[in-house]
Amino acid sequence: MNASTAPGPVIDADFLRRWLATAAAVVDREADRLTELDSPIGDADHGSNMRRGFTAAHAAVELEPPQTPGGVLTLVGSQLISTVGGAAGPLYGTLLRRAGKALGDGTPATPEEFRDALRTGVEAVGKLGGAVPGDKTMLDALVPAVEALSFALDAGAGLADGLAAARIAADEGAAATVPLQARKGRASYLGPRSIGHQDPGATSAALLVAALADTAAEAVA
Amino acid sequence: MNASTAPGPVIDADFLRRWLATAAAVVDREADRLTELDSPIGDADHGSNMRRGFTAAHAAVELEPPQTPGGVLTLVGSQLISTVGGAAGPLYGTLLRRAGKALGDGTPATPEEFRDALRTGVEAVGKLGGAVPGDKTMLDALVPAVEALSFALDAGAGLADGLAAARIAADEGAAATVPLQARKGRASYLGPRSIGHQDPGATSAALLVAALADTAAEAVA
Amino acid sequence: MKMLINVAESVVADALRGMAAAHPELIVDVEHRLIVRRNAPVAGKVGLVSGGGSGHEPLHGGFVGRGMLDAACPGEVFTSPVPDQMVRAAAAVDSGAGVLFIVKNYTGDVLNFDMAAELAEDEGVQIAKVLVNDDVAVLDSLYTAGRRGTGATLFVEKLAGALAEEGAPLERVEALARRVNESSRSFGVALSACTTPAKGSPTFDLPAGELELGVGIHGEPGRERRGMMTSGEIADVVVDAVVEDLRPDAPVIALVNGMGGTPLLELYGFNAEVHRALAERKVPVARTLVGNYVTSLDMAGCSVTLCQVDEELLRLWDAPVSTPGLRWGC
Amino acid sequence: MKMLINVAESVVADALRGMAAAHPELIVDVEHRLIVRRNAPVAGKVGLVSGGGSGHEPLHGGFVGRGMLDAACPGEVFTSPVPDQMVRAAAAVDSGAGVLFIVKNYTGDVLNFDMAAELAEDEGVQIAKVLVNDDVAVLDSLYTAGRRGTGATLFVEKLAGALAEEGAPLERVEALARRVNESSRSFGVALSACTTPAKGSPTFDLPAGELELGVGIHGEPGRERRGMMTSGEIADVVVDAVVEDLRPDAPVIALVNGMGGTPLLELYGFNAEVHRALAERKVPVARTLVGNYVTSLDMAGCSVTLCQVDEELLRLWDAPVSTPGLRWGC
Ligand SMILES: Nc1ncnc2c1ncn2[C@@H]1O[C@H](COP(=O)(O)OP(=O)(O)O)[C@@H](O)[C@H]1O
Ligand SMILES: Nc1ncnc2c1ncn2[C@@H]1O[C@H](COP(=O)(O)OP(=O)(O)O)[C@@H](O)[C@H]1O
Ligand SMILES: [Mg+2]
Ligand SMILES: [Mg+2]
Ligand SMILES: [Mg+2]
Ligand SMILES: [Mg+2]
Repeated sequence: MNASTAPGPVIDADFLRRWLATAAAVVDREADRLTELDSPIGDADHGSNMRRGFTAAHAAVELEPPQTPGGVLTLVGSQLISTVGGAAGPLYGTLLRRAGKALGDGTPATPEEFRDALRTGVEAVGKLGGAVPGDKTMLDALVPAVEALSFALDAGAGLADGLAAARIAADEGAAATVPLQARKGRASYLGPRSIGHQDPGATSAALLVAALADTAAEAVA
Repeated sequence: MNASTAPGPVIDADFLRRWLATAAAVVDREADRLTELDSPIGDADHGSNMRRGFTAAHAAVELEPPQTPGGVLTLVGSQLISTVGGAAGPLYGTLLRRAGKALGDGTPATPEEFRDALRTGVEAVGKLGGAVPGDKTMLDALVPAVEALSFALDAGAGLADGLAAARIAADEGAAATVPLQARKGRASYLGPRSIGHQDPGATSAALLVAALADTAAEAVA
Repeated sequence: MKMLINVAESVVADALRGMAAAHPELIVDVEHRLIVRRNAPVAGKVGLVSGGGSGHEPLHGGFVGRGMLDAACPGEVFTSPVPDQMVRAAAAVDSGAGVLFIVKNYTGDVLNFDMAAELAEDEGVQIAKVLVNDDVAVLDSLYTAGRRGTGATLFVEKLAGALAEEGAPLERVEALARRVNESSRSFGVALSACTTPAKGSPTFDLPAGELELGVGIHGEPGRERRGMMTSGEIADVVVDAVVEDLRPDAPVIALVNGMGGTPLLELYGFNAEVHRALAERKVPVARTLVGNYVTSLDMAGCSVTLCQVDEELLRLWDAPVSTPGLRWGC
Repeated sequence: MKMLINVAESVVADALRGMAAAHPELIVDVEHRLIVRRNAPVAGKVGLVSGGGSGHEPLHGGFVGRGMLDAACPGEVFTSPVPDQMVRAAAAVDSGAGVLFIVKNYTGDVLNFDMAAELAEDEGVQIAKVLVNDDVAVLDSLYTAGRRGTGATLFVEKLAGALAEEGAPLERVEALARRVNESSRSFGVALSACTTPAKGSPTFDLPAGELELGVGIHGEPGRERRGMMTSGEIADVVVDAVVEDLRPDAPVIALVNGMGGTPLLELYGFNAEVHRALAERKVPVARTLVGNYVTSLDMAGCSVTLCQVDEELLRLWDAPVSTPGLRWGC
């Protein structure tokens, strides 16, 4: 069984709408857990922030569905910026807006174009927030996820398998934030006391990647 | 053994100074319990009020000991008025000031004079606060105590036995406030919810009477 | 229960030292427990004196200053002050025009102020007294100590204070104070009990999911316990209780008061519901004051006081006031 | 944890409705989440805009008015507002003299205000920004998000507000705001954690008998947990932390701030100890403000902010201010 020969899912506006619906549902379901994670090392709002943002983004996309995958991501990003606030709003919003803009007006996107767009978005997060992997932020899930996707695609895997690998990498990245001392965001105020807790943003990032993997898996099924 | 033939304690300034020392000690020891009783049906200050007042009164009397029993009671009453505040301050203060004034300048007082002075004081409490026995106040201990003392003296008992009877009556009176609905003081705000709790003022009144009984018992021993 | 204190015994004295340090515009006599307007007595002006147990801050000490009280007598926590304080306060603020004692209707406060009035008059100060008894949660009957004084105290102190500032004589200030009290009603709700320094644990148990209706401001339980309600439902109950008793046929000033432990964010949200409830009951609101003014230490909860006003009372409300706790127009 | 709310989701909107009802002197835009001075834009005056997560009331909305902010943008509880709010606020208050954004140094606030500044400038509004970062409990190093903005925000808003009211141009207002921030340091202590409406339970566990030193204002734990201390001991720790960092060689204004759940009675007592501690360290105090100004919902605790002042800053402090949360001189 060679993954690259399986018919990959088409990365069009509809694919990203389905991702968004899945992501909004999973964020809603996991909101309390995200807020719990944000309590010992943050300010107990990450779950409600993400829920508010993804609910609004989902509603906006369903109201006037963009025709291109880039259009969907850009709209979701703008919605997050306008509704989330906090650190996560500008960071996730910028990620998706930059990714959307990188995709341009074309449709559908190839897996490689999609991967490059995500990488552009994740790099923008790093630039905006000044964080690097290891600082105990969402980047600790996002960066390995994009790298895993990239590695899989380069090795000839299809999008679904590439995203399945990205999901594992994101999960591992999120879990690996536990022993880290935070150097960015609110958790950094705690100094060494931030050690021993999983970063809420890395956790939500892993959820968003997982939603992407699920959407792709369903498309090929 | 006929109590009335036992040499009664002499009711002089020294006797009341010893009473005050005993009362101050017992109030100090029982302050937390009085405050506890004042919590469910009051404002949780009766114990600290009484402790503050009796500590101050005791210090004042020791600093410049009055020469007559009336002088001691009057000074204690004035000190209570100046230091206790709340309902208990003016009420106990008036009781002791009026009793002290009723004793006049003579020394020592006879048991009957002492009983009459206490009755005058307790009546002044009733007048000042507008309460009658059964309203769930300090009067529910004070009135039966004076009556028991009076009854015993009339029956030929000595002061020590009379006060022993008063102590029992005060204790019973305090205990009997439990099923009453308060009609005066803070507890009355609770309406029927004041039922089932012992009145803190009746409890402290019983302590003061007990201190009197103890002082007399020690004097005859 | 943790508190920001040294020892329970020194809480009031410590607070007075802190007031002295923060408010050089006031005379704070820590030894005799008095807070006095710096320029007292103001020539020709009726002196206003109030006081009561501590734990209700900014009431009363925070309401000393131009346009409100001339002096306040803080007692121990939840304990009426003693007559000596009031007598000394009266002497300090009497310009010869007499002194009005503003007394919340609690047995302790009434008895101590009564004694003080007698003593002050012996010393030649003309004393008038007004009892504040606005709390509709308590039945005003022979079977209670009468209605408690709560939020209306702020209205009496502010409005009588403004009239006194205008130079009105004692009878008029007293009459107005009485009228303000009669035009005002309050009702309070607790979401948690408070903790006095002396006791160190909550004065009553209030389980999660329940609240107390009709509480006073001394940590005493209320008349009724109910399951937890939304802020809108609470506003309906509270406004109903007040409006049914007051039956206003003119605009009111609304005091939406926090008990101390409820965040201002929640209090403003509650104010929105109070305004909605009043609008539904066709009660026009002329002015609104939202904040922690008549508190009960760290108790979570709120109370609403409505004061029905006419032109005169509204003018007096808007008149300049300059105190630590209430300040506008100067 | 019981709260005086309808549902967690509507807490901020409800509070804004309540502010609108209580403060007709302000424009409260519930839909767009803005609180604006009624006469904005004031001709020729630099506009001052601040904002941040809700839950710190009266900060910031309660500081809108003459002599302080022109507009405030309230975010969700403990969540920075979004750029749309700030852009709209800037447009509403810009008289052509430009707008100063006063931003507390938190990643979220900084990112959102930065985005807003870009957008507002695209719309032709001249924007300057000042970051407030006064909290000495956080090491200002590469290994943190930098020091937090807490109590000094009040000083920046008040003093820059007074200068703007005098008609100073944007560069001067900005420079002064920066100077005030640099002259100010804070340190906070929690006796209890706070409870956000969304979470409904305390954000961290603080056992009886322990306190957290160096807490912020978002319910986050501090840097160190210690056994309970007296108010005097706490004052020594807090004053030491602030003074060691600020090293004042001139008088200071002291803000003795409550976190929300600590009674004013205790706060005044704490102020006495802060003054004692400052006197022992030979730091003269020019002015003192005691109260709940920069809060953290229902958290029990306190913070101290010192702002070293010269003649100009003192004059600006004493200048008239008329807002719901801070008012004097008018
Ligand atoms: N500078 C940064 N770069 C990247 N991610 C960051 C940065 N600061 C914070 N984050 C992420 O944001 C998350 C917190 O988001 P959220 O709780 O919504 O915002 P806030 O911290 O403003 O309350 C953190 O768990 C972290 O993953
Ligand atoms: N009108 C009254 N007549 C007699 N005793 C009263 C009256 N009101 C209150 N008391 C007594 O005072 C006690 C309360 O005293 P205390 O707690 O010191 O004062 P406060 O009620 O002002 O807090 C009550 O338990 C009751 O016995
Ligand atoms: Mg957060
Ligand atoms: Mg009591
Ligand atoms: Mg009391
Ligand atoms: Mg936040």
